[in-house]
Formats: sequence, C-alpha cells, structure tokens
Amino acid sequence: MIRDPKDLQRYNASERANHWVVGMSFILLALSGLAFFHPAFYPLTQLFGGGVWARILHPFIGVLMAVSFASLFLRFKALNAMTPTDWEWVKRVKEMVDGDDHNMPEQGKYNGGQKLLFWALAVCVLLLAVSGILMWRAYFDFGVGLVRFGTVVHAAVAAFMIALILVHTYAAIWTKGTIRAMWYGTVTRAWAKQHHRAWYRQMTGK
Amino acid sequence: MTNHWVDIKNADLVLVMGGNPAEAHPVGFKWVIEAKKNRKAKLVVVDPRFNRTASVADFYAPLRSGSDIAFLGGVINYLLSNDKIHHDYVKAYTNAGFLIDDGFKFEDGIFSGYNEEKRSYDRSTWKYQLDKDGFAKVDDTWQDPRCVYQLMKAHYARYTPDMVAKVCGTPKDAFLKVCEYIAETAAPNKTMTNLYALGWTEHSVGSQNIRCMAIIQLLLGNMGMAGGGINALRGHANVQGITDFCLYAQNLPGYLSAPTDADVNRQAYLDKRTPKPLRPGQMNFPQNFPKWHTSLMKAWYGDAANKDNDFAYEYLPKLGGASDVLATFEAMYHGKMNGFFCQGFNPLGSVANKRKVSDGLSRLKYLVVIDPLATDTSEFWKPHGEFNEVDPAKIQTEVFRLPSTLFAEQTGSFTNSGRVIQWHWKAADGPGEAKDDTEIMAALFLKLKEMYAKDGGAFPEPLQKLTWAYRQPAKPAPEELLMEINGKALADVTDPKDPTKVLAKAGDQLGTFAHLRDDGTTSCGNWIYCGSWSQAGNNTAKRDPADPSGLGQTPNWGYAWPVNRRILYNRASCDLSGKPWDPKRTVLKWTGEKWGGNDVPDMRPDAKPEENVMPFIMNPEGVGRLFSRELMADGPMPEHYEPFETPLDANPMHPKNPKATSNPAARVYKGDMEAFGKAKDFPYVATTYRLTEHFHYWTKHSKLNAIVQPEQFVEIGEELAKEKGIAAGDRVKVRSNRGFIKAVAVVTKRIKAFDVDGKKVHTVGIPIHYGFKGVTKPGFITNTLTPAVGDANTQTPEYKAFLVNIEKA
Amino acid sequence: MNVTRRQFFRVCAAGLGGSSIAMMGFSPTAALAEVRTFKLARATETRNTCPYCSVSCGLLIYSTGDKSKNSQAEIIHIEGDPDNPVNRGSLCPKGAGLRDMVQSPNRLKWPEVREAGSTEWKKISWNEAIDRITKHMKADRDANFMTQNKDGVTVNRWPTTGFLASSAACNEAGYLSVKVLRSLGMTTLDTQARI
Amino acid sequence: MALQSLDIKQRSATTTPTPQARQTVEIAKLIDVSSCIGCKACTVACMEWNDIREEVGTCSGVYDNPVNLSENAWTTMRFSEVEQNGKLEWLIRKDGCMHCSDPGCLKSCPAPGAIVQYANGIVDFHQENCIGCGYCVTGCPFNVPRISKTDSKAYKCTFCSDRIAVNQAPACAKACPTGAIQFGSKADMKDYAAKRIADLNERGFDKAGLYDPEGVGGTHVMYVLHHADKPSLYAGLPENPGISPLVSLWKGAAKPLATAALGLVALGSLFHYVMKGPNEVSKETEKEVEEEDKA
Repeated sequence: MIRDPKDLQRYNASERANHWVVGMSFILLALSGLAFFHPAFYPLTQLFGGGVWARILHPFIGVLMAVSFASLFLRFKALNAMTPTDWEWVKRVKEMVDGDDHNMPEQGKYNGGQKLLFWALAVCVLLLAVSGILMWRAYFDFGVGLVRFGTVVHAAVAAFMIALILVHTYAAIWTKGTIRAMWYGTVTRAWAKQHHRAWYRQMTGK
Repeated sequence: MTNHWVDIKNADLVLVMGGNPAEAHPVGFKWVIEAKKNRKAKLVVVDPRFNRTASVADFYAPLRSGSDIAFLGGVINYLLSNDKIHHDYVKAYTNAGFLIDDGFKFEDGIFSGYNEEKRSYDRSTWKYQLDKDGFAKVDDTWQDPRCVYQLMKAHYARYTPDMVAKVCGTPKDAFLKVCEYIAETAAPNKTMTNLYALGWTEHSVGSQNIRCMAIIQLLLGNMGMAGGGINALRGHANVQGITDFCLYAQNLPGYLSAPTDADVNRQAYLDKRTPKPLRPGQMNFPQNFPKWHTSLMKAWYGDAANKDNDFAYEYLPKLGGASDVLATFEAMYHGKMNGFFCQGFNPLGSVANKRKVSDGLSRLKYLVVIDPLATDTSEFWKPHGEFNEVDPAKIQTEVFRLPSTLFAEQTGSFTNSGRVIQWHWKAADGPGEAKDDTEIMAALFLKLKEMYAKDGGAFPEPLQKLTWAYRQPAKPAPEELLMEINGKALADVTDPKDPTKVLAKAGDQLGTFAHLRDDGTTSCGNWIYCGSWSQAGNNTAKRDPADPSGLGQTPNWGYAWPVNRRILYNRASCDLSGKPWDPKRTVLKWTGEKWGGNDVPDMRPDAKPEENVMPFIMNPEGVGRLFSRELMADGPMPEHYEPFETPLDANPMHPKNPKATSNPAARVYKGDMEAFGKAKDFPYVATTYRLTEHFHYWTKHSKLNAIVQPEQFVEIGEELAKEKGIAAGDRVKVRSNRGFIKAVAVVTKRIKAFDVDGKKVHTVGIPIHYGFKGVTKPGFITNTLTPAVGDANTQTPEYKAFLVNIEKA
Repeated sequence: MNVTRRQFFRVCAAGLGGSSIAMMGFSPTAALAEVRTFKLARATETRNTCPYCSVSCGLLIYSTGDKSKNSQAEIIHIEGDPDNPVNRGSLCPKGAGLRDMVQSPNRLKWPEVREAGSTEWKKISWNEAIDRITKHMKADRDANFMTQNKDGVTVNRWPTTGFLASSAACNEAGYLSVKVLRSLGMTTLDTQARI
Repeated sequence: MALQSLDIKQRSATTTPTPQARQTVEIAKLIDVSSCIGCKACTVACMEWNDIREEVGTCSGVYDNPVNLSENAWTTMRFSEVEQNGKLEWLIRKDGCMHCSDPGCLKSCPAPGAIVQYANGIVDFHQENCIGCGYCVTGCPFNVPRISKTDSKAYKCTFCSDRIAVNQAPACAKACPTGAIQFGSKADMKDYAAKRIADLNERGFDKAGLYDPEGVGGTHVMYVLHHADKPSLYAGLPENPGISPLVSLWKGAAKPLATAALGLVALGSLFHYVMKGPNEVSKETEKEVEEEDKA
C-alpha cells in the first residue's frame, strides 16, 4: 500500500476511533448475545471468562455501544439524510448487486444503501438499548410482561442487526478499497470517483 | 383432656369454642381434619373472630367475647326444651334426678348465700338432700321440683334464642344452626368432642364456661365415649405434667389439696379430704386420699415420716391465703415479698398489667431468673426505648440470671394434654455453662442445707430430713427421680383380701396406685404417676405405635395416667348393662366376668353391671354433676355475667341488679378495681390471643419464627378501621385504663361488629408474643393493657375480654 | 488491499478461533446436575419431644458427630418423629423452627448478676451465683419464717419469697422443685398453667 | 459425568436428549387448600431444611410473611379474604414452584444444565451452572424463580430433591400438620384429590376441583381448590397458565430461524463474492483520475 498525498480524506481519526469502539463492542455483544440465544453458541461465553462473566459484561458493553453509537449517529446523521437520488439508487440496487454499477445514479459521500443501513442500525441500537434495559435484572425490575416483550424484541432486533452488520462488513470487503477508509481515513481518488462521484467532485472541485 | 389427641378423629362433630386449635395446636388439629376426611365429621367454630380454625370449618358463628355462658346456656335450653338429650345416659350417669336442698335459691342473678362485702358465697345450701344414711335423695322420674333436672330447666329457660342473640350478638339463625349440629349428637351412637383452651379459661367466669360444656356433654351422653369428652388443649409442652406435680400452692403432687391454717393436724386434714360416698355402692375413689398422701410424705421424708410424728405432717407448710400469680404480684406490689424466682416463666410478659408487675419486681430485694433465654422479665430494670421506659438507678432489685438447658439438652419426661407421659433423650450439651433445672435446684438446696447445718436458722428439720438418695447429690438423674415419683414398696405389700398374697415385694417399684398404703409401707411422689416406672422399667419410654383397636389408643406408646387409661370415664361409653352405646367405637364392654375392650377400664374391673357402680368414680355420687354442689366458688350452675370491663351498662340477663353485672364471686383487689376502664372512655372490646407462628414469649428469640410473623400487630374490622381512618399497615395506639401499646394495624373482614342489645360493639384483637427482647422487631408487651382480675375459681386473668380505645399512632 | 483484508481478519481471529475451539468441545462441561447430598447421612439421631404446646409432638433431633469423645454434638436439624402416634412426623411452624430456638442468639450461656441500681449485667461464676442467691434466701427465710399463725396453729411457712415454675420443665425437674420448695416452707408458688 | 441419583429428563440449553431408557415414577405434591390452615409450618420447614433464612421483615397489615417469594423464601402463604355466596372465606394458598411438566424456566434458560427436569417430574435449579441472567423468571408462568441479590443465582423450591433422592418426603409435606400437603406418585395424588373433591362436593362446594393446568403440561404441585372455577380467588392463581407466547416465540421458532437466517446472510455474502467477484475500481476510472492529475 502506497499512501498518496492526493488520496481523499474520508474519515478523520476521531471518527475512525468512534467507529471502531462501536464495532468492537458490537462484536463482543454479538458473541455474548448469541451465546445466550442458542445453546450452540453457549461456548462463546468462554471468551468472556464463562457464562457468569458474559452475563455481567454484556449489558455494560451494550451501554458502551449505545453511547458510542449515539456519538457516531450525531456525527453522521446530516450526511445520511435521504435524497431523491438515494431512493433512485435504492430502486436500482439489483444492478449494483449484480456487479454492474455503470448506470447507477451519481452518489454523494454515502449511497442510498449505506444511508438506509445507517438508519436501520440507529433504530436497532435504540431498540436494543431500551429492550436491554428491560432485561437487565441486576439493576432493574420491570413487570414480567414487559420483560418478556423486551426479550423478544431484543432477540429479534439483535439477529436483524447482526445480519445488517454482516452485510455492512461484506459490502466493505466486496468493494475493494473501502476498508482503508476506516483504517487510515483515506481513499483513493479513483475509488471515490467510481463509487461516490458527487462526493469526489465536491472534494476535488472537478 | 378427658380423651386424647388422636381420639378426636373418632368424633362426628367437633365443636371449637373457647379455643383456636388450628392456630395454637396445629398438629393436634390434624385429628380434626382426619375426622372430617374419614368420618365425614362436621367442624363448627364459635368465636369472636373468624380465625384459622374457622377457615376450614363447616360452620362459623360469631360471638361477642365474654358471652360464652349466654351462648352455652342457650344450647342447654335448646337441648332441654327440644328434648335433645341422651335420656338413658342422663338418667343413669348424671345427677339429674338428685334432690337439692330447699335452701338453695337463685334470685336476680345471685345464688343463695352471697356475702357482698367478702365477694363470696356461703355455699352451705348448694347441696343434695340426704336421707338418713347420708345418701343423696333421688327422684328418678325427674318430677320433683327440687330435682336437678327441674332446677336446671328453670334456670336455663331464660336463655332463649332471642336472649342469646341479644347478649352474644350472634345472629339467631346462626345460633340455632349450631344448636342443631350439637343436638344431633344426642343420639347414642353420635359423639361431639369439644376443644377449648384459654378462650374459655381467661375470663372472670372461666371455670363456669367449661362447666357449661360439661353439662352439655353429659346431657348428650358424650362423656367417656371415643370421639367425645371435654378436651382442654393446654399450653406448654409439660403444662399437664407440671400441673400434675402441682407446682402451685393449693395442691401437693397428684392434686392432693395442700394443708391450710384450718387443718390443725394430720387427722383433721385427712378427714376433710376423704369424702364419704353420696350414693350406695359407689367407688368414691378419693376415699384413698390418706394412702396417696402418706406415700407422698414417705417419698419426701423417708424414715423421718412415720406414725410417731404424724408422717411429718408439720413439715408441710400451711397455706395462709391465695398465692396465685395475681395474688403474688399484688403482695409484691405492696412490698410484702423480698425474693422471687422465675423459672422458665416470663411474668413481665405473661401476667396482667405490666406496669404493676414491673413495679412489684422493682420492690424485691432479689430476683432470680432461671431460663435458657434472655427474657423480658430478666431485664425489667433496663431501658428499652419506648417499649420499656424505666430508670435503673431507682430499681434496687438484685437480679440474677442463671442459664438453664432446653429440651434438646435434657433427658426426662413430658406429659401431653392427653395425659400421655413420654420420655425423651438428650441430643447435645447446652451452650456455655448452662445447667439442667434439676442441677440448679440441687445446687440451691445442697448449699442451703449446708448453711443451715452450719449456722442453724428457722425450722431446718424439713431441709435436713428431705430424702436425697441420689447417686450424684448435685445431679439427681431423671431416671432416679421418675422411679421415686412412681414409688416403691417399703415393705411387702399384700392383698387385703388375702394377706398371704404379696402384691409387691419390699423394694419393688409399684405397678399401680391400687397398691399404695396409708401405713407407711409404700412411698410414691405422685400417685397418679404410679405405674410409670414399674418393675418392668420405664413405661414412659415405650415406643410401640401399634393401634390394635383402630381408635388411636396406642396403649404401648408412653404411659398415660392414670394406670395407662387413655379415655377417662370410659365406663360411660357403655349402657347400664355394659354394652357399648356405639359398638363400632368400643372403648369398653362387659365381657361377662370383667370389663374389657380397648382401654384400661375406669371402673373396678370386676364390678358387675348389676352392681350399679357408676362411671364417675372420682365423684362420691358416682355420677356426673349437672349441678356441681358446693364445689365451685361462683355457683352450682353456670350463669352469664359480663366481663369486669364490659361494653354494656348492665348484664342484659339482670339489668336491674348491678351486683350481678360481673361475676359476684370473683376476687378483685383494691387498686385493681379502680384500674378498670369504663365503656364511655374505652368503647371497644379487646381480646388477646396467640398466633400459630409463635409460642408465648419464646419464639420471638427464634429467627425462623420471627421471619414468618415478625412484628406486633392488632386486628380490627373494616368498619371500625373506616370509622377511625385506619388503613392496613398503619401504626396504631391501643390504650386501656392501664397503659398503651403501639402496633401495626391489620384490617380484616374476619372481625365484624356485633349488634349487642341494640348497641354496636367492635372487637380489637391483640396477639401476645412480642416484647423488647428477641429477634422479632421490638414491640410493646400486650399485657400492659390487661386487667388484673381472675376467674373466681382459678384466678386465671381475664385476658379475653376487656376494654380499650384505638387511634392512629 | 489484500493486506488490509488480512488485518481485518486478524482483529476477529482471536474471537473466532477461541469460539471455534470451544465449539469443538474444549469448553468445560457445564452440565453436571447432581442433587444436593442428603445432609443427614451419618448424623446422630436422638428422639425427643417438642417443648412448645402440649400436643407434645415427637421429634427426631439430628446432630453432628457420633458421640465420640472428641466430637462436640451440634444440632443441625430437627424434624417430626413419624412413629409418634399424635404428630406422625408432622410439626407446626413453631416445632419446625426449633433449631433456631436451640441456637438462638439470645441463649444464656453463663450466670450473670445485675447489681442493685446498676445499668448492666456482670458475668459471675456458678459458685458465686449460688452463694449469693442462697445467702439472700436464708436471710429472708430466717427473718420471715412463720412458725405459728396468730391463732397459735403451727403453719411453718415462708411467705416472702416466691417461685414461678416452668411449665416446660420435665416432670422430674418439676417434682424436684416442688419437693425442695415445700421443704423450705415456701407457699408462694405458681406455674404457667393458666396464662 | 457422574450417574445421577435422579434420572434427568431434560436439561436447559441442551439440544440433544439425555439418557431416557430408565423409567421412574412420576411424583407430585398435592396441596389441599381446603385443609390448609395457613400455619406456615411448610414455610418454616422449608427454610430449616434448606438452610436458608429470609430477613426478619415487618408486618405490612396482613398475615403474609415472608411477604413474597425470594431467594431465601422458596415458599410462602398467601391469604385472601373473599366473600362467596354471602359467606366469608379465608382462602390460604401455599405459593411456590409448581414443577411444570413443560417448564417455562427450563425452556428459557440459556445456561446448559442450570435447570434440569428429573424423570420424576422435579424441576430443579443448579446454581453452580446458573449465570444469573434471569431468563427463568421471564419464562415462568407462575412468577416463582428469584435471583439472589447477593450471588445473582436463581433460586426456587427444589421439591427437596435431596430428600427425594433418598426416598424421603419433601420437608414441607412431612411437616404439614393437617395433611394439607400430601406427597406421593402423581397417579396416587390424583386419586387422593378425587376423594377430597367428592368430600367437598358433599359439603356444598359444587365447583371443587383439581388444579393441574394443561397449559404447562400439568404440574407436579397440584391444588385441590374449593372453587376450581375461580383460581384467581386464591391470591391470583393463574386461570389458565402456559408459557407465554412471547417466550415460546423467543425460545421456540426464533432460535433456529434466526440462527439459520444469519448463516444464510453470511453464506449469501460468500457466494456473492465467489459468483460476482469483488467490486473493484474500474480501469477506466483509474485512468480518468490519472488523466485528471496530468491535466
């Protein structure tokens, strides 16, 4: 990898750090959460020092993720406002998935899919945080009906969010040149021009 | 109990009145449930509160606390006027036909012979008319107006259902329903058992409450029957045994009435206590009194009790007057006592009017508390916040506290209320330096004996001569003591009919009190326990639970006094010819040559039915007493009197005679009379009771029991709560004329207001159990509130009916 | 790009690896499920009687040790005696809680005295306690013993010291008490039979 | 693993069956509410046997102490004063674990072996395997399990499994003075209940019946009720208890479906990559950018 001074700055250091706090806590939450969700995953609790530690840590990590995600959310919510072009992009996402992005509408810093993912994750985190608190018996004591509802919501939303993150991760892997944005903060101009042309023009003035 | 716990399962009707066995005796109550399950028995509860027993009853009738005699008098009236009595039984086995002295009268609530100044009766007219042989005259036709039946009928005719409703506040239909249940058991093959406890005794008319039931059970023919009888449930584990040993002034062990100042010498003493039969041919068993008494003196004084010194008669102290707890604390309060011992007894909690008790204890020179636990009494001098406000500096009493062992740390015997004596074994040592009660008594005695031997002093002879042949003088063994209690032959005991026949060899343990002699050849520490440790060994330790009759008699489990008899008066379970009234529940029957069956006969074993030896062998008349002659202090037939603190202005039975408002023969000390409250200041009837989760003032020291009932409360009905703005869980202050307590309010549907004589009467229920020492939440002592007046016969304090006021604290 | 991807995987490697190992069976077996061991096995069983009400339920008291010389018995459990014809093994809440009575924090362990006017207890020896109490008794008895009443009848009583007897004491203890107390001439005597 | 003194029927968070060959007798406790006097002997005997002590509380204006189940109070009496047909009744129910045949706690539990159901019907918690998540509380239709404030483990009635294992009756049943708690095989208990119900019918309780709710597959603690048509009179005994549909969804269908869905997403991504190849910056775009630089 050769750093090129002309590479475009996509994320600054603080944004990257924030993202990885969310990312790391998400991974830990997913691992421990899955352990409680299905017996097949229960051995994952060993990563945390056993079932009891997994149970103790999970909600605290959850708080960390909720807080760090809130920060991320505030940073990026303006950039993720959906525009008509985004909707056009979303409508034609099949072409994109098929690997043919030639005719896709010109995208800003984020495409429609990324934006939808952003909002979906925001809703998920909110639901997980609220339902998680309902289930957090060490400190809270809600009525059993509410807890049962919260539990189902927590499980369903968590599964959904894991799926989203898998997609998010895959998208990053699939779209070559993307991951470095979260490592170094920069992308090549070619990458920007190809995937986020409007943003490329905005950044380069071309 | 005339019967025993397991026998309750043989009943057809269980009437619970004056008790709450589900609450206080849950395990004994098992047999009520068994009767319900297996005999389809009915359970009827009559009580001021819908209590735990009522919760599983077939029928519940409310009753204003303190009006039991009005209710039971009503039942007697119902049985007589509807002729629901067991005629053959009543005719044969009661004094219904006995003629009563012409001088006996009952007018305006007062029996003949009343002395208002002394508050007592001259009972000389309360007796039978005697013929020239000294036997009672009897009219078997019951027509003579002076016969007991007629007098009783007239007496109770006043107790109409309307009167019952008016006095008791019991709805008339509920009362009549109870009467119907009871009346059904007049059939020869139906029995009612009655279970009562302190709910009857703790009234100023306590003994008469029980007399009422005795009359009813005799009328119904339920005495002596399996599943019948009158069953006092009783309190402590060994209250029966300690009562049998007469740890109270009036009697010596075995209910031998103790000498008083009037008994100037042994002969006079014995004569007065050895009755003559009142009917021909009766067993009149108390005629053996001299044998029992002489044997006791031999047990205590050995060779020092002999013919030459009147069997050490002078060694026995003579009673100068009353010495029950109320009298004792009265004397103490007035500074007439110097020393006091409390052995396993917490009088500060248990005795009426805590303030008076505390003041009394403060005037002692020394107080000795012998107890396994740190009792409230032992710390009466110590401030415990608002629960015990005292100034120790002003209390000059020297208080000693001696640690004693508990049941688990002792070997010995307890007697249950069914009179079954059971041996138990020590499981562990007591904590620290705790000692057995016997060891503590021995230490005190041996030290005193030594001091008197060395320094002399007042009348040392009884101390020096007291038998003390224990192998370890400082540690008399329970085995040695029970053997001494049982008694032994000091010389060969021979058959009076055949002097060549030796019944017991010199030195042998006696097998029965029939072998006791009044010539000094036998010793026995308690005649009714004779047989408990015979030549066969310790019979109280027998552990064969076999029940061959299926009646629950278990004759080889422990040893029942007397002579292992399980049901008293069991001869009455058969008709005159000796056939059981109910062959399905045969307790006893005449086999043709002797009495046999499923119990030890309460009868001379070879007394042929035609000899007409009647079943109530302890009575000189041989029959049960519907009319109790001069034996009760307050009348030969029960009469309703109001509690000393009554919510009413007068006794509704005798509205015009203020003398007959409350028991005219009950003893009231000056000062206590003044401490009674009036209904205008204290409008609510209070009644105190026990909770199933606790035992007296003990279990407040046990965490498990503290957990299940942690804090003092009082119970009131929803209506009173509303009137007073009290909600469940509020703290309330309950006040009587003697003091106040604070507690949590339990507001309940189970206590309802009574309509008494047109007046609304509310009940305030106050559990005991709490105090300032314990692992429960600290509480006030309930007996702060109670009045120091007792039953005319037993001086049992009136804890079940007194007046209070209540307010939000 | 390839390097980047490797780095990404590296982040997850620890987690995935660990969990894979665990899934392959390297995790400790957590599914043992043995019931609590029966705690009375080899405890010493003693037959006794409940000291509360006069139903007098039979008890089985279980204590530690086998009564050998060096082991001090500690009561660990009390339950009903199934042979007793009255309770047939059952107990009420009082009886079922007896262990906490035996082991109550308020059990007395040694003789104590509270001196006149004092605000506290003082631990004393049994000898001192018996000495002091009997001195009180003798002084009071000698001073107040009544040999004859005012009518000249011999009464031989000591009315100024009283005794309230326990209704929970054994018959044998009760008998010994009444025997001793009557020999002293004591007439102020009652028990808890009535209240 | 050691051989069990009681055979195990099912175990929490375990997807494979336990050894099932041995057949043992199904046991039950029958609580005859019509014979219960609320004396709390069972409550005390339970605490005594199990070496637990609830804190000494306060009186809250009712007889119910301990006021609720807790990690230290595995059973408690609930007192209800009700008026039925113009007659006051004091209904007293012993509350505690019902030992359901289909236990919601076990179904919910994520920790393998923390909750087991023995072949005799007992549902038992094994605290050494418990992780303290409280899912059992969520899963229970009777609101029974409690999480300890001190050790965060779940506790409830064990049916005295240690006593049962040596063929002794549970402490509560043994102590019960009135025989309101009977213990025996479930079949015998049902027969006994039938007799009690016949007796109650004769005494005017037409609706007397057995509470052995189907919704949880029956229970191994059953009640004889005088008013079996109105279980809620007895301090809110559930009319028709069952594992909540939410819990069934969560620990039923959701478990495999969600797991499968996640697997599919992962696999889908993999196959997408394999089939479609990476989304790389095109040569043209790279050239364009290079040209822009030159320009």
